[in-house]
Amino acid sequence: MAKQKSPEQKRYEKIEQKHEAKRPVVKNCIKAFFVGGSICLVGQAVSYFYMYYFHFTEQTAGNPTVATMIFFAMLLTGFGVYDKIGQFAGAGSAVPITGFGNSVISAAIEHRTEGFVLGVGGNMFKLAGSVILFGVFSAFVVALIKTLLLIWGVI
Amino acid sequence: MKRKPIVVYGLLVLVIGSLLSGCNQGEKTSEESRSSMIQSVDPEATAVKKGDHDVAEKVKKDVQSVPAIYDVAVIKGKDEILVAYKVKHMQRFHMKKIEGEINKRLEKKYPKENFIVSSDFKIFIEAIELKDRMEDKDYSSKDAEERLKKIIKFKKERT
Amino acid sequence: MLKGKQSWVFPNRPVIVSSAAVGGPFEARGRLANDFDILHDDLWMGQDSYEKAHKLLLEEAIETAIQKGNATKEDVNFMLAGDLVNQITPSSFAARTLGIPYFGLFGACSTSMEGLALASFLINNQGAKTVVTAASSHNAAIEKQFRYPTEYGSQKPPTAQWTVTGAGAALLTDTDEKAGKLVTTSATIGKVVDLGISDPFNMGAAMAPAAADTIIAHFQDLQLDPAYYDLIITGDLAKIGSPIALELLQKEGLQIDSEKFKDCGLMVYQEDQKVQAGGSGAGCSAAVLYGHLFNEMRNGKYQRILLVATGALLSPLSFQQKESIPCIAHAVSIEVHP
Amino acid sequence: MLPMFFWAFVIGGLICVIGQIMFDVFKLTPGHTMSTLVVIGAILGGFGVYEPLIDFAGAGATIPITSFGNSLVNGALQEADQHGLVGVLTGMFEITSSGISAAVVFGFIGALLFKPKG
Repeated sequence: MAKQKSPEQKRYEKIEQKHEAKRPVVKNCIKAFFVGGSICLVGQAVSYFYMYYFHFTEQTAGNPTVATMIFFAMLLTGFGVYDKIGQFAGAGSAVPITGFGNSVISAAIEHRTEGFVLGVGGNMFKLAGSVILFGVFSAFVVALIKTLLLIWGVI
Repeated sequence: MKRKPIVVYGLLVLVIGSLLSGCNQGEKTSEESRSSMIQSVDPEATAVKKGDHDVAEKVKKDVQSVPAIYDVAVIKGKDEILVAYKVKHMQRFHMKKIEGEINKRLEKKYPKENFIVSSDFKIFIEAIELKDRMEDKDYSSKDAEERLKKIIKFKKERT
Repeated sequence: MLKGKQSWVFPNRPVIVSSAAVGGPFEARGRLANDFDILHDDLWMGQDSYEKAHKLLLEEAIETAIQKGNATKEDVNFMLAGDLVNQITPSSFAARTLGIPYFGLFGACSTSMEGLALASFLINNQGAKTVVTAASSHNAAIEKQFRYPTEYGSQKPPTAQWTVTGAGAALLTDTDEKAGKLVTTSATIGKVVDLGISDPFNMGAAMAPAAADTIIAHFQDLQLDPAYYDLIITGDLAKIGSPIALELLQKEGLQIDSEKFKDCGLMVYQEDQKVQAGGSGAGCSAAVLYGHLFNEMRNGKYQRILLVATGALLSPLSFQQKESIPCIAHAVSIEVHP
Repeated sequence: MLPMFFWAFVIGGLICVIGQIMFDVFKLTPGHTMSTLVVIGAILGGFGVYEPLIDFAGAGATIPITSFGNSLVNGALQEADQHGLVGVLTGMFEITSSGISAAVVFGFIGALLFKPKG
C-alpha cells in the first residue's frame, strides 16, 4: 500500500499482530501437497486410460485428459463438494486445472439467477479471466522474444 | 423456477460423458501390450519382409546398448524402421537428447535405412500390437505394412 | 436528549414490546437454535434466488415481531431496516411488501444498533408511536456480493468470519405500561475509525478499534462505570477482534471483566461448526440480540446490557482499490424496567 | 508406468505447495496466485524447461495451471516456426484450446444443471 501509516495505525498494527490467528502454513502446505498430488495422480490415470483404450499418444492424450478433469470439476462443483475440498486443500485444489474449471463453473452457476446472457455469459470468466489474460499476454511476450532472438540468430 | 427431477439431468450428464469419451473407438488389446504398461517385456524384433529379420534384430541390439533405455521394440517395414523404446524414469528429463543420440547412432550405422524413433508410450503399445498380429500366419504383409504406416503417421501428429 | 458529545439518553424509556429472530439451516445447528422463532432448513427458503431468500428472512422477522406484539402492520408508523446487499435491496423490497413507511439504513453489520438507536430516539421524542427496526443478512447472498461465488473452492484463513443467515426485528412503542418490560435507556453513535487494516478476511481486527472507541465514548458521555452493566456485548468481532477490543479498553483504563464482555459472533455457532473466527453480518447481532439476549433478559438473567454492534464499511470495490477498511460501532443500552 | 504415477504425484503436489506458499506467506488472492503461476509456466516454457518436466512427471506437470502458460508459448513458437512472427499471435491457442473450451462448455452445462448449494 502506497499510503503511509499513521503512528496510531502502526501502534495498532502491533496489538493486532499479537492477537491475529496465524495461518497454519506447514499444515496447509502438507494438505495442498497431498490433495494436489492426488489430483495429478487421477489425471495421470485418466491420460493412461485414454492412451490405452483410445487412439491417443502421450503427446495428444493431454487434451482429453484436461477436458475430463474439468468435467469432474463440474460435477464436484455442482454437487457442492469442491468448495469444501477447497477449504481443506487450499492451493491443492486451486492450482490444478480442476481449480480453473471450478472458478469458471462456480461463477456460471452462481450468476444464473441473472439470466443466461448477462448472468452466466457475463460473469463466467470473472475469476478465470485474469488467468487467461496473463497466460496469453505473457506467452505472447515470451514467444515474441524467443522468435526474434531466433530470427536474429542470437540463439 | 421448478426443476426437473435429477434423473433427467443425470441422464443428460451420462450422454455428454459418453459423447466425450466415445470420439475414438477402442480396439482389442493383447496380453503382452497390456503388461507392457507395467513392466519390461523385451519384445522380439520383427520385420514385414521375412528376410529383414536380422537387420531388425541388429537395430534392436544397437538401441539397447544406450544406457538410458530399457525396453525396445523394432519393426522393419518396407521403407521405414520403427523403433519404439522406453526411457529409464530418472533419464526422462533428457528425452530429447536421448532421442537425438539414438537417431545419430542409427543413421551412422545404417545410412541407407530410414528410422522413425519414438519414446512415446502409445507407440510402444501399438508396436507390440502389430508384432503380435504379425505372428499370426493369416495376417498378410500388406496389412502389416499398412498398419505400420498408420502408426508412423500417428506418431507424427502432435496435438 | 443529547448527553455528552455523541450520546442520547431516553428518559421516556421506549418499550420493546416484542422481538423476533429468523435463521437459516446453519444457524439451526448452532448454539442458539432454540432462541430463533423461525428456522429454515434450506438456504433457498423456497425462493428462486438468494437475494429473494434474503428478503424473505427480513419479512418474516418483521411480521413475526409485529404479530408477537399483538399489533398490525397498520399500527406501525415507521420501519427502520438495512442489510449488506448493494443498495440494500432486500430491506427496501421487504418494505415494499409490508407497506410500512420506511427508512433504509446502511451501517454494514452495525445496522441493527443504528436502527434501534434511531427507533428509540423517534419514540422518545414523540416522533412515532410504534416503530419496527430490523437488520438481516444471508450467507450466500453476502458471499456473492463481497467475496467469491459460493461454490468457488477458495481457502478462507482462520481470521475469516462466517456471515450469519438470519434476521432480527424488534417492535418498539411508546407506552406507560413499562413494568417488567425491556426498555432502551441510552445510545451512543460511533464515529468512523480506521486503523489501517485492509485484509477483508480479518474484519474482527479491523472493527475492534471502532468498538473500543464507541464504548469509551459511551462511558464518558454518560459518566457511568462499566460495572453498571451486567453484560457488554459486541456485534461480530469474533475470536480475533474481541480480545483486541478488550485490550484496547483496558489500556484506556476501563475495568471490564472479561466474563462480562461477550461477542455475538462467538455466541451463535457451536465449537465444531467450521466458521473460522466466528459469525458476522448484519443479521448476526440482530438475531442474537432480538432472539437469545432478549429471552435471557426476560428470564431475568440480565438486568442491564450494552450492545455494541460493529460494522466494516467496505465494498468489494474499495478493497480492490487497496483502501483500508473504515469501521463504525453504535451502542444501545437495554434495561429491564423495574 | 509406476514411477510415472509416483512422480506425477510428487511434482504435482510440489507445484501446489508453491501455490499454497503464495497464498499463506505472501498473502496473495487466488486470482493473483493463479495468474503468477501461469506467467511462471510461460517463462519456463520459453526457456524450454517445462517440456522435459512433462516428460518426467506427466500429469504432475500438465494438470497444474502452469502448463497452461507453457502450452500457450509452445503453440505460439510452433506456429512462429512455420509462419514467422505472425505465428506468435495466431498459434497461441493451437494446443491449449481444450482447457478453455471444456471450461466454457461444462460451465454452461453446469449452469443448466445445478444451483449453488451455498
